[in-house]
Amino acid sequence: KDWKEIRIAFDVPYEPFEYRDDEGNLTGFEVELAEAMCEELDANCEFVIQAWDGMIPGLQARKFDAIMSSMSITPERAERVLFSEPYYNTPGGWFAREDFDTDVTDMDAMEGKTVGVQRGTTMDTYVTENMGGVVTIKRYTTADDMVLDLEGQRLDVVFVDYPVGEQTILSKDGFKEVGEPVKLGEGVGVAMRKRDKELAEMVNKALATLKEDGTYDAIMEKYFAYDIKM
Amino acid sequence: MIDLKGYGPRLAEGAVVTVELALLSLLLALFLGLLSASAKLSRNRFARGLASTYTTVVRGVPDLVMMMLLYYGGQVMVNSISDRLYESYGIDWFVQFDPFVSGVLTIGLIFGAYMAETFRGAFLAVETGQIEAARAYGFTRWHTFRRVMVPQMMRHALPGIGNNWQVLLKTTALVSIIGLTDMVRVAEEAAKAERSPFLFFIPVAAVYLALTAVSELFIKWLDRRANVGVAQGEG
Amino acid sequence: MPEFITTWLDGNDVFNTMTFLDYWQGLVNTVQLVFLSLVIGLVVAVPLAILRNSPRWWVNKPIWLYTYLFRGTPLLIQLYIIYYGIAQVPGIQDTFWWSIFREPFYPALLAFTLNTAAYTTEIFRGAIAATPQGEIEAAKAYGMSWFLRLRRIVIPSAARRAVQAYSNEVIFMLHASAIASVVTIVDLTGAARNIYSRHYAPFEAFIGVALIYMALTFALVFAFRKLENHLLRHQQPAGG
Amino acid sequence: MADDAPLICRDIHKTFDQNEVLKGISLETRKGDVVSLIGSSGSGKSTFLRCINLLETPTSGDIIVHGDPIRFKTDRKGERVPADNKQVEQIRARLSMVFQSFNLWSHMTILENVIEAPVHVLKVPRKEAIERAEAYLHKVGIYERKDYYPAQMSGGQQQRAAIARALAMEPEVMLFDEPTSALDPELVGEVLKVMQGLAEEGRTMIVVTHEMAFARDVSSQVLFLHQGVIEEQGSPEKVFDNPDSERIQQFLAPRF
Amino acid sequence: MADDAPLICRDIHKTFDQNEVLKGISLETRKGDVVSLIGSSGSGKSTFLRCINLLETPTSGDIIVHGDPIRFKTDRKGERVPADNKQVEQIRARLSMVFQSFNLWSHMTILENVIEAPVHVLKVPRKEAIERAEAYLHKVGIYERKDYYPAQMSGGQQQRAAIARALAMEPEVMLFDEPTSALDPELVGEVLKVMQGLAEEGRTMIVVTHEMAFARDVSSQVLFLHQGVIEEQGSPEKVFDNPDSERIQQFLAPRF
Ligand SMILES: Nc1ncnc2c1ncn2[C@@H]1O[C@H](COP(=O)(O)OP(=O)(O)OP(=O)(O)O)[C@@H](O)[C@H]1O
Ligand SMILES: Nc1ncnc2c1ncn2[C@@H]1O[C@H](COP(=O)(O)OP(=O)(O)OP(=O)(O)O)[C@@H](O)[C@H]1O
Ligand SMILES: [Mg+2]
Ligand SMILES: [Mg+2]
Repeated sequence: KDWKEIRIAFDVPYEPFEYRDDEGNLTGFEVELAEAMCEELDANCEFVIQAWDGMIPGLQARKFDAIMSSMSITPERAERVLFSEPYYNTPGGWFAREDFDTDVTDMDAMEGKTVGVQRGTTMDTYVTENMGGVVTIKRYTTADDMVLDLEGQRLDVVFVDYPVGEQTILSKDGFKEVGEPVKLGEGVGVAMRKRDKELAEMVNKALATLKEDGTYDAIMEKYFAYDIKM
Repeated sequence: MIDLKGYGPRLAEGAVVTVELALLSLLLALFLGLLSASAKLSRNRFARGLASTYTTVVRGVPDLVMMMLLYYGGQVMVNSISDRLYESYGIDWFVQFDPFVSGVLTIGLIFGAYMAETFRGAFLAVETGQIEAARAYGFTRWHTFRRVMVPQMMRHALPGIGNNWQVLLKTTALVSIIGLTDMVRVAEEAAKAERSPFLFFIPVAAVYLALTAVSELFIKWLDRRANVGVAQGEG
Repeated sequence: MPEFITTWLDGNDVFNTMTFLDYWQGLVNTVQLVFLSLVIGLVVAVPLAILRNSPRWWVNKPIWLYTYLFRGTPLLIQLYIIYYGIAQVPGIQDTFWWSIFREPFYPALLAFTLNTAAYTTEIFRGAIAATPQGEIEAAKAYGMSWFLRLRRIVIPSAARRAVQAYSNEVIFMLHASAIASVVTIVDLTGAARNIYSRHYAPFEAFIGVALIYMALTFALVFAFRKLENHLLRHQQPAGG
Repeated sequence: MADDAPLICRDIHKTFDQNEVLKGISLETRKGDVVSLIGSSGSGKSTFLRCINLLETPTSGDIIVHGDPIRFKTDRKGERVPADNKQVEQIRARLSMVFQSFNLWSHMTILENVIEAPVHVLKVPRKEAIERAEAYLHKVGIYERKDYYPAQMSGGQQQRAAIARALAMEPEVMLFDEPTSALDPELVGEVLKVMQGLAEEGRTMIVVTHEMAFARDVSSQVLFLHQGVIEEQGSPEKVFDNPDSERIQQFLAPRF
Repeated sequence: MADDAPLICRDIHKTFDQNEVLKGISLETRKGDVVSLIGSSGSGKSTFLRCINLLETPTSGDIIVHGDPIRFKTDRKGERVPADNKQVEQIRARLSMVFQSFNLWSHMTILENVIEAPVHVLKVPRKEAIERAEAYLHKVGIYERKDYYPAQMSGGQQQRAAIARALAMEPEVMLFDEPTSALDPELVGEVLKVMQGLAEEGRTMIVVTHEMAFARDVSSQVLFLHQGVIEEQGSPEKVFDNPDSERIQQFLAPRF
């Protein structure tokens, strides 16, 4: 295979990484980065919308060739799929209702609190490993459900991808950021099938070029006020 | 009016996918259900065993897993066969599973197993005298089935069929994992994008309720026909 | 646990002791939730089914509406509305009720029970309506009251016609309980989802859980076969 | 006097749809009466029995059981219905019925069928009810079949089970709808003897029958129904030997 | 000779569970024979009829219809079953049956009940079948009820519908299971006359009956069954006037 045709899958919407604009066109940080990458590779790219549950099975069944849908790199996952070099990393942020006044780093004070995370994210891993047994952890499929429970007082605090928290929580009244954002994990990479090593090499090379020639920065600045580059 | 923030047309498209999927799967499920209910009640041990295995195994596997297994698992298998063919013999053969067809087949297959149980119960509720009379007059099996067993069984089966249909209708939402965009998937996307988790489920629920209303009317009509000549039960 | 199993589990990167424990906890939650909702649902459904056949519109129409709404909308929406809806009730957080509904288990139990009761009502309504007229007349002729007739003749007779359709409902509920994971209950599917997102091993994670569901279903099918043989013994040697 | 009458029917009419099946039937009984109801197929005999215990509501007419007239009302649909369900239940518990099509409860064994109403309606202690039931099953000759289900029994055995079920109620008034239709001559004789015995005990009976010998020898009153009308009514002697109507002469003419 | 026999049964046995209901019944008929099957309730008469058209499979014994022996095989469970379903269907189309409990198809009107088998089994054109059906419904006197459903008919009317349904097949062999049990004496006479007419046309009939007059006057052969065994068999004269067995004398003694 010469990889002149590449199918890339996204699960929308995950603002600001991939979503539809007002005209219904696919856009977002990862989408634009993918477009730039394809141009760099001189490949004809097809973007596929795929629900999260079918993402990995779809990759393995060759319904598409790569996933650029904010998949964080972890050692366990790396045994199943081939990750490119990371292309971004966002910190995790702590958010809570305005009346919350506990120090999230103080394990004694956090004892018995309920923390919400999104299932399978690096934030999930972090809380599980560092706070398991101290706090009650609740895992959610979508960030919106988590925010509803934060509002409804079933959660004391949530630990979530910083940009997501900014968008979904801080945009509402009555919430605040607590504690410092935490840099986590190895970042987000393009996921590909284990056997497609050539593709991974091409992708890595292209990403490296984009990061160097300023294209990456230009796209990043469109969506973020802070640095997520890796 | 509820403001659908421009998602109206896409929701409508999704609803069409939902309805098409549901109706086609229903047809398949009814067919498979009748077939395997008859097999389960037949004297033929092989047919009985086959049908029992089908209904037990298929009802045992969660829908989500069944969907993944048949569509993605099937595709992985076909891929590895076609790879082997290509590497060993240079034959370029490849089949791409169509998500819509796979969806219909999977849901039809799953609900065929439930229909089978419903039909079997209904057949058992038919008075044996009615069937004996048919046999005594030299009806073939098929004729007995079509002219006596099915009409008599229908009134016992309808409530169960109605339930299965309701569940089937909602199971179509599963097809988003194989890449189809049904109305629930559109609503989920819209809910996430617009951050209003409830708003977009109102039209979805309305469509489901409308479909339910139509099918209730249809089932009521069938029920009236199925109860012809029967004095009704406890008031 | 025997040592060789532990070693095997540790050598395997998906099925290890930890995921095993996850699945176990999930199994416990699923079984509890499904069992309780089915039992309560059945207890609620039988009287509703009887009243649903009532000729008085102000008795049967409200029940029709209930079954219409709960069969007509997805269980997921019902669960959402109950789980999040309760939390939106102003001031609920300060009442006793909050200590119950704060936990996801009880809202889920409520939603599941209401849902299965609606479907079960429909099954029993049909089975009751199909009771042989002559047998009801005999019961009337012997002076049985409405309630006695129901208890001794109509319901036992209807149960015999409903058992196959009801076995479907039980299995539906078992599978439908998978959505409990969206409200943070770690049921079997929730456990599988956690494992899937940790390892990206969809087939292993979900097939592991499918095997457990299958074992549960087999047990149910077996139990229903026994029940059916018991209930239908009055027509057994009569066949031909 | 009339207060003592176990059962009085006055001018019973019954219409199905447009079709008038009973056109004014009246009947007065005394304690120990055996009323035979004869008439051709479709003349309304079963319908009349079913009206007596209100399985069908008469379109018009009165039914008085032991001086207690059944109260009717008109429901919203304009149909006549019994006014008081409690009253109907009480009255039914004092009447028992053998159906033309038996109507045994198919999910119960024969013994369970027979003890069901005594135990649950009359509140007879279970043990006593079983003893009584077994005695009656003996009497009709199907004691050995007591643990069979109805579907496993021959026609005549089912009919006898239905008779035993009615007898076990030991009611004041018994309604029999062709109770010996499925029986051979030998059993017919035996069953009719059992019924004769009951009459002698003072129970009142209304029997739809095609056994003219029984009607003639045992009954105290014979009603000949024809197309919903009583064509002939009176003592057996009168009806059989001295009938007014031509129709009944034709009906009674021997054929085989 | 035997090839001409419409129906031969040889040593039929039938066991339900442990219970041997038929203990070796043999029967040979000629064209135009009327065989009356008499015997007390539960003696196995219905079971024997049901064995003839294979609604029950005999545990052992042969059935030969028009020289064509029905083939049996043993299935995996060790039960005896007919070997060839096609053969069974063909044979059944040449036998027709009136059931003791009628078994009219409840979802069809009376007329539909009567034309169903002629149209779909014998492939008689629909129009012709309807004409024929109406003639038979006239004959049994329920023509006016032809568009009723079975549940709306009286017991005797249902029985007559079942008889019309059997007659409309115009079969070579007819099996009647107490065809007049629900009828009054007048109708009994009429129906039996219709049957007598059929016999004269050369049709063979096997009739379970409690009408001793019919058995004596019309049949060419009488079988007295007792507890699954033929106690007495032969011409009516022999069975009724000169019986060997004591049992039948007791059975025939008049009682009412
Ligand atoms: N399906 C069955 N299972 C068990 N026993 C049965 C079954 N069918 C019939 N029997 C038994 O077989 C015996 C003969 O029954 P059958 O119906 O042949 O009697 P019959 O001679 O027709 O009597 P009747 O005149 O009362 O109709 C009865 O004792 C009955 O209990
Ligand atoms: N539910 C019904 N709907 C319409 N017509 C009915 C209904 N029940 C009975 N009939 C009609 O009423 C008439 C009388 O029926 P009924 O059963 O009382 O007759 P019967 O005297 O008992 O006859 P048999 O001796 O044949 O049992 C019949 O012509 C029948 O068709
Ligand atoms: Mg009658
Ligand atoms: Mg019989």
